[in-house]
Formats: sequence, C-alpha cells, structure tokens
Amino acid sequence: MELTINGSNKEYQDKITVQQLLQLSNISPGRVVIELNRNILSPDMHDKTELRHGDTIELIQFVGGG
Amino acid sequence: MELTINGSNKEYQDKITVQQLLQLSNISPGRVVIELNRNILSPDMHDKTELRHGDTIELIQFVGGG
Amino acid sequence: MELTINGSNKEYQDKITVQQLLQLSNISPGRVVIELNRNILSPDMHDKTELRHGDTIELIQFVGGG
Amino acid sequence: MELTINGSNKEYQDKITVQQLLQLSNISPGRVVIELNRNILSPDMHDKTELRHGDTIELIQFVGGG
Amino acid sequence: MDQLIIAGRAFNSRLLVGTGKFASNQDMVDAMEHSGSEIVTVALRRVDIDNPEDSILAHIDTDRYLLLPNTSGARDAEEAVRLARLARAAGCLPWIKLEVTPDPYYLLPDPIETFKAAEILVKEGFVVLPYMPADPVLAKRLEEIGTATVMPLGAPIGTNRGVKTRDHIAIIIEQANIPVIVDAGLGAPSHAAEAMEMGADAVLVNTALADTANSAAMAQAFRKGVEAGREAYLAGLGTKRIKAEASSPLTGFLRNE
Amino acid sequence: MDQLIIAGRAFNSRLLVGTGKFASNQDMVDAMEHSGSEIVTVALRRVDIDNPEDSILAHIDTDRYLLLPNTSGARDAEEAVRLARLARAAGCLPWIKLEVTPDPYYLLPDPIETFKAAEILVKEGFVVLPYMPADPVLAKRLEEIGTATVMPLGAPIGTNRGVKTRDHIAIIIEQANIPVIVDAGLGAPSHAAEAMEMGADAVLVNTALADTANSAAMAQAFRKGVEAGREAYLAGLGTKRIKAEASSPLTGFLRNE
Amino acid sequence: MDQLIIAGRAFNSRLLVGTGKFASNQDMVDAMEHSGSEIVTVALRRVDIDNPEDSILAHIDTDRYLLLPNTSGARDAEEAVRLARLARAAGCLPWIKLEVTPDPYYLLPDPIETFKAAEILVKEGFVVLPYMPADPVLAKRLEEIGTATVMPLGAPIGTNRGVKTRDHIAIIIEQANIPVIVDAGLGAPSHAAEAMEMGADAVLVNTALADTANSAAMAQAFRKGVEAGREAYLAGLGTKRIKAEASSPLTGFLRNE
Amino acid sequence: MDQLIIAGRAFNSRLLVGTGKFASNQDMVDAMEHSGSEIVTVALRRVDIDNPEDSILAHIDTDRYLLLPNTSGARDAEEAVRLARLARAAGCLPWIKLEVTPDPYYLLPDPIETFKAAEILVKEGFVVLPYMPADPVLAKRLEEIGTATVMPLGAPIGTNRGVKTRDHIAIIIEQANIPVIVDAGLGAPSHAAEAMEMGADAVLVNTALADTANSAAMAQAFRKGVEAGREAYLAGLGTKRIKAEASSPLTGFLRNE
Repeated sequence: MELTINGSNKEYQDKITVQQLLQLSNISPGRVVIELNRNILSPDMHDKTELRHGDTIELIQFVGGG
Repeated sequence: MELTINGSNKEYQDKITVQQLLQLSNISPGRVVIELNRNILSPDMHDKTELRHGDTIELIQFVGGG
Repeated sequence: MELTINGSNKEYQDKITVQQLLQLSNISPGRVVIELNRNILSPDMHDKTELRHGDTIELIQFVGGG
Repeated sequence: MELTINGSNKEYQDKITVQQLLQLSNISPGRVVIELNRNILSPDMHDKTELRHGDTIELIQFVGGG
Repeated sequence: MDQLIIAGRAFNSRLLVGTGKFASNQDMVDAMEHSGSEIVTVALRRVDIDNPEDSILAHIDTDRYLLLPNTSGARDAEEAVRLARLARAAGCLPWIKLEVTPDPYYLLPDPIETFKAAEILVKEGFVVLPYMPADPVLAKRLEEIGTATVMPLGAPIGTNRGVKTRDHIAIIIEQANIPVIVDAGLGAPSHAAEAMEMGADAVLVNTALADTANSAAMAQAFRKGVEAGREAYLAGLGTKRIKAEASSPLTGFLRNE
Repeated sequence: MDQLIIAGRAFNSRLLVGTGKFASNQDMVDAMEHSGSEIVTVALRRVDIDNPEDSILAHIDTDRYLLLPNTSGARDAEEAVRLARLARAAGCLPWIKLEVTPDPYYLLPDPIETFKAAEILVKEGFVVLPYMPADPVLAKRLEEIGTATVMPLGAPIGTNRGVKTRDHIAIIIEQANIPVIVDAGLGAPSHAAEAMEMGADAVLVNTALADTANSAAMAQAFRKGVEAGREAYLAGLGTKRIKAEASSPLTGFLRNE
Repeated sequence: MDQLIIAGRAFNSRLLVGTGKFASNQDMVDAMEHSGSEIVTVALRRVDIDNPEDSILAHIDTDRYLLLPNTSGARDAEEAVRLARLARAAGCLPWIKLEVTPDPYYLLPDPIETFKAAEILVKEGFVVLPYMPADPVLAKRLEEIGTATVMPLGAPIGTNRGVKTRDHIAIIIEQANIPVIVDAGLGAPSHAAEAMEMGADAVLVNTALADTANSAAMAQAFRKGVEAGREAYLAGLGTKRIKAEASSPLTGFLRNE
Repeated sequence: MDQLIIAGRAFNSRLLVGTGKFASNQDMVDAMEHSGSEIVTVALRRVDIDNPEDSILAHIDTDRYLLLPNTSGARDAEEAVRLARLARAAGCLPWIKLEVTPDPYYLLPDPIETFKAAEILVKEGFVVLPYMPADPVLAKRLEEIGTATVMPLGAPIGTNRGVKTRDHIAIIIEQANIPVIVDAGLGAPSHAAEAMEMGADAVLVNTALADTANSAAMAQAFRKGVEAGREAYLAGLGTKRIKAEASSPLTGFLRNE
C-alpha cells in the first residue's frame, strides 16, 4: 500500500491506522495536526481511521515564526 | 412634465427632446456627455429622444483635474 | 553714596559693607556669588569689604537652566 | 652640488640656474610655480637665480581638483 | 532615442500634467506649454445649467496633448467604471486614469476597489493607468491583469511632500514590466528628479504647478527636473558612500615627506 | 536677469564644477562644456620631475572659465595660506577656494583653522570662498571677516549622499548676506535642485560628474537640476501639507445628492 | 490602568514577539521572558518524519503566553485560510495572525488576498490580526469587515529599517477604531519607541531579537523602548519647532545693560 | 558594570537633565527623581534684589545630584569664562557645561569662541563639558586640548526635532576617546534611544521634560529610552537590510511540491 506522507511516497505492507502511523514514526499525537486527503482529521479519529492505498497525509506541527 | 436635471427638478410645459433641452440651456452638444436614466445617450440620439415625465438627465462635461 | 547693583543705581546714606547690603536686601549670603567691580568677592570678605561711592556690585545666583 | 627637488635629493656637477633646471627637466616655465627654500620665486628671477648646494626647490603645478 | 512608451504609443516627454486648480485658463495653458508635456489629465463634472462655463476643451489643443480623463471623485469601483464610460462616450480615446478615493480627507486610493475597477475596464478595452498606493504586490497584480502602467503615489495628493514612499517605489520599479509613473505629492522639481533618478518612467504633477505665483516658470522648472533626473539615471549615478573620496589629489609637498 | 554675483563679478551659471578624478582630460572638458559652468576648481601638486605630464591648464579655456584654485591637502591654516600664495604666484586671479581638512578619512573642514586662514587671506587681498561645515555661526563669522561666499558642505566630499545637513543649510541661507554655495556630497541632480530650491545661490559638484560612465550627460543633468531648482525657488514653491488637496473637483453627480 | 485590549481580552504588555530564527530554544525562551510579552507568534510546518524534532510547544508556557499562530508561507487567500483552520484544529484559540506574502523576496503582504482571507476567517469566527501594507484605506476596510486589529508594516520583514512608512502609519492610527500593531522592520528599540510615540497600540518584533548575540538583553531593551514610547505618548510629547527655545534664561548681567 | 566615566568620576545613569522652564519646582524635582539622573545642569542669573526668589539650590539634593553649572547666555569666550569662574566661586565643583551662543534665535554654539573658552578653562583646572556643533573636527580638537567630554547638538535647543545631525554624530562617536553626550533637540524617548544605539555615551534633556503636562512620566519615559538604547547598543544591533528575511520558515506543504 502506497501513501503520500508530507509529500514523499512511502510503502506499507499491512493496513495501518493514522494512530499506528504516528507510533511507527515516533510522533506524539498531541503535537501534530493531521490532514488526510486535504481534510483535517480530529484527534479522536486517529485510531478509527484506516489508511488506504493512495491516501495523502500531511503531518503538521508548530515551529518558530514571526 | 417634471425632469430631474443634474439633481434638481425642473418643470416643462411641452414635450421636448434632449436636443431641445440643450438649446434651451444654451449648451453646445459637442461639449457634454449625457446620461438619461443612468444610460449614456449617444449624440446621434439627442434629437430622436423625447424626454418623459420623471426622467433623470445628467449633463456632464470635462473640467480641470489632476 | 551711589552704588550700581545688578545694573540699577541705588542711593545709600551711610557707609555699608557687602554683608550689610545683603542683610538690607534680605539675601542669605549662602546662595549668592558676588562680583565687586568685576572681581569676584569671596564670602569671607563680605564683612570686611566696605562699599564705596561708584562701586558696581553684581549679585548672582543659580536658577534653572539646561 | 646637492639639491632637494620636490622632496628627493639630486646631484649636479655644475652650477645651474633655476631656468636651466627647468630646461634639464623639460618643464616649460609657464606652467609651474617655484618655491626656493620656502620662498616663492617670481618667473623673472628664474634666469637670475643660481642654485646653491643644499637648496630646497619645489616645482608646483595645477592638477585636477574639486 | 529615449521615449516613454505607454500601450504602444510613444511620448518624448516624461512629465504628465494635471489641469486642476489653476488661477486661470491662461495659467493652465502656459503651464502645459512650458512643461513640454504631451499628456494632460482632466476630470468630469456636472454642467451648471444655470450658468454654463465654457468647456476646458476649448483651451486644450488635443492634436498636441493626449487628453487623459480621470475618475476623480469615484469612491468605489462602480462609480469609477461609470465615469470611465462617460469619458469614452464624450469622444476621448479609451485611456483612463483610474482613481478610487473613498476618504475625502487624504484622498488615498482604495486598493480593493481600484483592482476591481481595473479588471472591468481592461476587459472593456480601456487603456488603464491606475493611481494606487505605493504597494509593490498590488502593482504586480495590476500589471498581471493588464493595466498599461502603474501610478503609485509619492505622498497624498496636493501635499507637496515628495517621494515619501521611496523604499516601496524602488521595489515597484525593480519589479515592473510596465511604465511606473509616480503621481501625487511631488511638490518641487527635486522631487520629480529624485523619482526619475530612481528609475521611474515618468511623473505626474498638478498642484505644484497650480499652487504658485508663476505656473509657467514652475512648469519649466519641473520639465528640467524630470529631464535632469532621467538623464542622470541613464548616465549612471555614483553610489552613496560613508567614507569621503578626495576630489583633489592629497598633495604631498606640504609636509617634509 | 538672474545672475550670481561673487565679489562684484557676475555669473550666469550657478553650477561650479571641480576638475578632479575624471577618467580622461577629454571627459573633464566635455563635463565642463555640458555643465554650462563658468567657474572651475583646480588643485596644486608637485610636478613629477621624472615624467612631467602636460599641464591641466592646456585643457581649460581660461577666457571662458574662471580658474578657482583650491587649497586641498592643507591640514592647517599655515599650509592653506602657503597654497593660496602659490596659486596666486602661478598667475591666477587672487580667488581661492579655501579648504583645510586635517582628517584624511572624512575630509571634513576644520572650523578653527579655516577661520584663521580666512582672516589672513582676506587681509592679503584674496577673494576667499571657504569650504566649511554647515555651521550657521561660523558662516556668520566668516561673512563678518570678509569672505566672498560661504561653502557649507551637504555631506562629506565624494559621498554622493545629498543635502544631509539640510536644517543647518537652511539657517545659513536665511542669515547670510553673501552667496551660499553648497559644496561636497551632492551626488545627483535632485540633490542640486533641492539645495537651489532651499535658496542656495549656487552649488559645486565634482565627484558626481567624474564618477560616472558618461560625464558629459551627467554634467548636463546637473545643469538642468540646478536651473530647475533655481527657477522653482524664484517662482515660489508650494507649502508642504499633511491633509490632501484635491487637484480635481470632488464631483457631486455620482451620489444621489 | 493602561492596558491593550484585543477582541475583548486585556494585556499589560504592548510588545508582541515572534519565535522564529533564534539560535536556540533557550535564547527564544530568554527573549520571551525578558520582553515581558504576553503574546507570541508561531508558524506551521510539516513534521520531518525521518527525524522529528521536539515541538516548540514544549518550550512555551501557554498559561503565560497567548499563542498566536500565523499563516506565514501562504501566497494567496486559500492557503492562508487552510493554515488558519489547521492552527485552530491543533487546539489553539481561534486567533490568527493573517499573512499572505506572494513575493518571496520582499515578503510584502498582498492587499487583495489578505482582504479576501480576512472576510472568510472573520465569518468563520476567527479573531483576525492581519499583517498588511501601511495602507490607510485598506486598514479602514479591514476594520469594517471585523478584523480585531490591523498590523501595518514599518518596513519589509527582517530588514531592521524602522518605521519607514511613518506618514501612512500616522494616518492609520488617526483613523482606526481597533488596535494598530506595527509589525515588521523594527530593528531597534528606538524604532519601537517611535511607533508607540506616534500612538500605535503595540508593536511586534522578531528578527531584531533573534538576530543578535544577546537575545535576552535585546528583548529587555525593546521592552523598555516600548514602555518609553507609550509613556511619552500618554504624557504628551512637545511639538517640533524650527526656532530654538532657550532652556536657560538669557541672563542680562553679562552686558552693560 | 556598565558605567559612564567623566573625568574619572563614575555615574550609573546616562541621562543628564536640565532644570530650566519647569512649570514648578515640584515638577522639576519630580522629573529629576523619575529620570534617574545623577547630573543636573543649572544656570547663573542676577538676583532680583527687589523681590529675591528662593534659590533653586533649596530644591536640589546636591549629595544625590552633581550640580553642573552652564554658561548659558554667554555670547563669546570672555563672557563664558566669567560665568564659569562665578560658578566655581559659588562653591560648585569646577565642572562647567560650556555654552557660547551668540545668536539668540537658534542658540547655536560658536565653534571659535567655544574652542577659545575651552582652552582657557581647561588651563584653569575646570572639567569642561562643551556644548558644540556636531562637527567631528572640532570634537577632535576639543579632545586634544583636554575637555572632559564633547556635547554635540542633535538639533537646535528646545526644538524637539531629534538627532538631525545623525551622520556627523556617528563620525564623532567613531573618532572620540572621551564621552560623547548628545545635547539639545532630543524631544522624545525614541530620539534618546537612537543616540544611545549609535554609541553615544549619554544624552542631556531639558525642554522635553519641562514642555509636557506630566514631567515625571516623561522623565521616566526618557530614562527607559536611554536604557533601552544603551542595552541594545551593548547587545549588538542587527544590520539594516534591503531584502526581507523571513522570520517564519517558508513552509513547503502548501504547494504540491
């Protein structure tokens, strides 16, 4: 299954949820906001949402800015 | 018949055309542009256009400007 | 005896010392500096110095300034 | 005979006048003004003035300036 | 030869003049004459029916000067478009100096309404010269939708304050592919020269010419100021320095060196 | 006719030019020609005996241009006086541009030594044009001892920064009874025009003309800038405002009024 | 007590700080601390999945500082709206510093897209603080559609040039009924003080604090500069004069008077 | 610790205040108090024998403030020297703020007479702080003859115009080995901060504190302005740029990149 995560393509053998994706990437859910196929995904949906082949995921966080 | 000319109301006994209005007002047609009820009236229509009660006429000319 | 004090002429019947002049004018010695005929007069000379006809005295003090 | 000309020392075997010095240096008298030992030398003195050992000569001209 | 090209039309003068506020029509004509200008702006207003003055057009040789009507008085895009259409109907070329100034106190241009009106007028075939804030991004966007020039302001109309928006005008000039005409606020020939030295393609002046005892002389002074600035820009100006540069050689003979 | 009078001598041009730092003598001659100037400055320096160049005088038509020698390089009054005397001995008129600049980095004039040298030279019958800081009190004092002009600086020599001393120049102009010639730092025609608009009697320019690819064009640009500024000053400039002044009538017909 | 009120919320500090470009998170925290600020801006960016850094939020005490996300990087209204929604989804209050800067070179705000995005975000219930050109008409229009403040620029972001748009900022302040926060280009405490003396309600600073060897000291300096300017504005500044006003009495006794 | 050293004496405050023109002695005392100043200037004047006011000294705690008499009113060196001697005879330390201002209209310092008086007073053992034009060469010469500081003017006394002599002050600071105290014309805390950011060692303010409805608040504002400028100078200010520097990372995810 191929996913586009933050602009780069990634291969995954098995189905995963958004929550699992975060765990695999060592990203604590609390600090990111997620777009799935251009729609914002609320935190309570992370474990309910299974990713599908071709999905586009954006993992966004706060950084320093003026 | 009442007309609104450049914002002020004028009474006229008889029917008149735009051309006649200009003559009465001593305004040479060449130097003005006319709006009749918010529509621009081309010079060749001046004599063909009879004014009706309630018409709104704007007589506009060029003046100094920056 | 005529003295010029701060630019204006004053008449005095009797001889007086600088110290007496200050007393007469209700000026406490501590706050003024005195020029007698363009020479600075030190405080300890106030009582020793008798004024003479024609003397020019300047009584100067500090005021607000930038 | 040693002369200091414009700050540098020059050896001359024979006596020379200022006029001769200019000739030797290919300098037309008209375009320079001359100081001999800090005194300005007027043009009519050029041929009358014999240089002596130790003389200091300045040959000055106009150049571009603001 | 160094010409100003607007919408494919070539001009030898880089000074545009306005015709407002002159003490007399004769002063206006003299100023136009001495300015060397080839483009003059005019405004539209109601005829006073009770005593119609003679038309300003009687005083302007339209073979010699391109008549550039403005939309002064318009407070939004709709009013500006209406004025532009009236000007064209009056027999002018479809050139319009677009002005949208909702605030009567500072008469500053409205970027939103100016942009909106420009889009409409360009579509209707007008050659649009928009008066605008000295806003580099807006200038780019107006260029993209097809305006013939941009006319950023130096300072509010009639203030004579000069190129107070210098930094932004410089960016506009750097980024523009259409003529940049600095308009409004230029009160002295040195202001006009400064704008031209920065690389502006032209300037427009009105108040400074009308607001003086001698309009003809002032117009000639501005003409020279514009030419001076343009010629200096083309010749290439020296760079500003902090340290002094001797203009005379630092002569040695004065010291015992 | 509007003429510049210095020490009783009348000039039609209000632009003085320096002759330093030009790429070639031809560039210098072209610049002088196109500037319209009638006064040109020169400096004094040692002849290089080992290879004497031809004299700059060979290139300057002294019937056309008044030769104004300067004392550049002088670091104190004594050196300046010495240079002035040499210049006169060289057959020039006794006109001298007095410069005393002890600091080689910024080349700023020394008020004390300039004043001292001016006193001596005036006594010796020189027509003294002192280069000076933009110092109104010093200007008054130089006038009192009899200098022919004052030449306050706009900015350090050769910096092209313009009339950075504007406030003080304005006071000098207001108080002077002799010509005020703004010297040094004028890098663009707009700077020259600004000085003239303020009421300066003339300006002197050198670096800006030498420090460009096209000296002749730049000289002409400065000529126009000086004329523009002078003509505007004589015509009477408008006052600067905060509030806008409509240059077009604020037409009523657009609203239902 | 003199407080800054934005959208009904009161702040004791009139200095907003950005969190970008600090040499270290510690420098950033120290700067925030010494600035006395109560509002700090942050940006949004993709996580680097291959090596996720720790979040900036770990370093900002959100009980003490109001987190103000910006839409930096947005080149049009659509992108700005998308960023604003993401920021809100991330759990921030619905406060957004709206930035739309299509030109990566000067990062100047786009008046058209900024206005468009502001309309949408206000409708969606955001408290909108728009970064904008120093354009008085645009400021009025943004106020009319309900933005919480206007944030006109002093100079392009990060240039440290100061309040180069002074004349226009003054008009914006005069006409605004919402807080005016001068943003961008303030490089020194004197710049911040100047803006506050003009009557600005607050200033935002980032580069000047990050771009120094000692961020904490600079932050404290800006804090004092902002307070100095505000206190002087409230006390009432003297008017600028041309003629001198003796601060000492012109004493008579020196002359024989 | 960062201290100001004048003639070997250390001060913690870099703000000197004048005592002239206050609405009341109480206002003056409050201003001195809130300014944090340690040096205050006073003038000399004739006692009015017919109704002697109480002395200003009654209001100044001379244990807390160094009393710095000035020679205001002097029009030449002789008058200035006379005033200095009187001040010393009055029991002050031999510190003198030297002022020689022949022109009552602009009150600008006379460079020649100031220099002459400084030479005499230094020889007589005075600690001389000369008020002077912003003239770098004069500053060097005063330093060479032994003045304790130089006090170049920012603008004419009491004009509130700020550091109008910026370019020259910068050169004076660069070249000086004694404290540079910017005096006169500073009308707002931002002006004081600007002078300190440039590297001035201190500033002197009077009119701006006296010429306001709230002298105490204004004095505190200036205190903060001076501290802000000094701290920023020590921390190291960023350089001014033309191109923008993003303070937020230009985030990529918005485009399909």
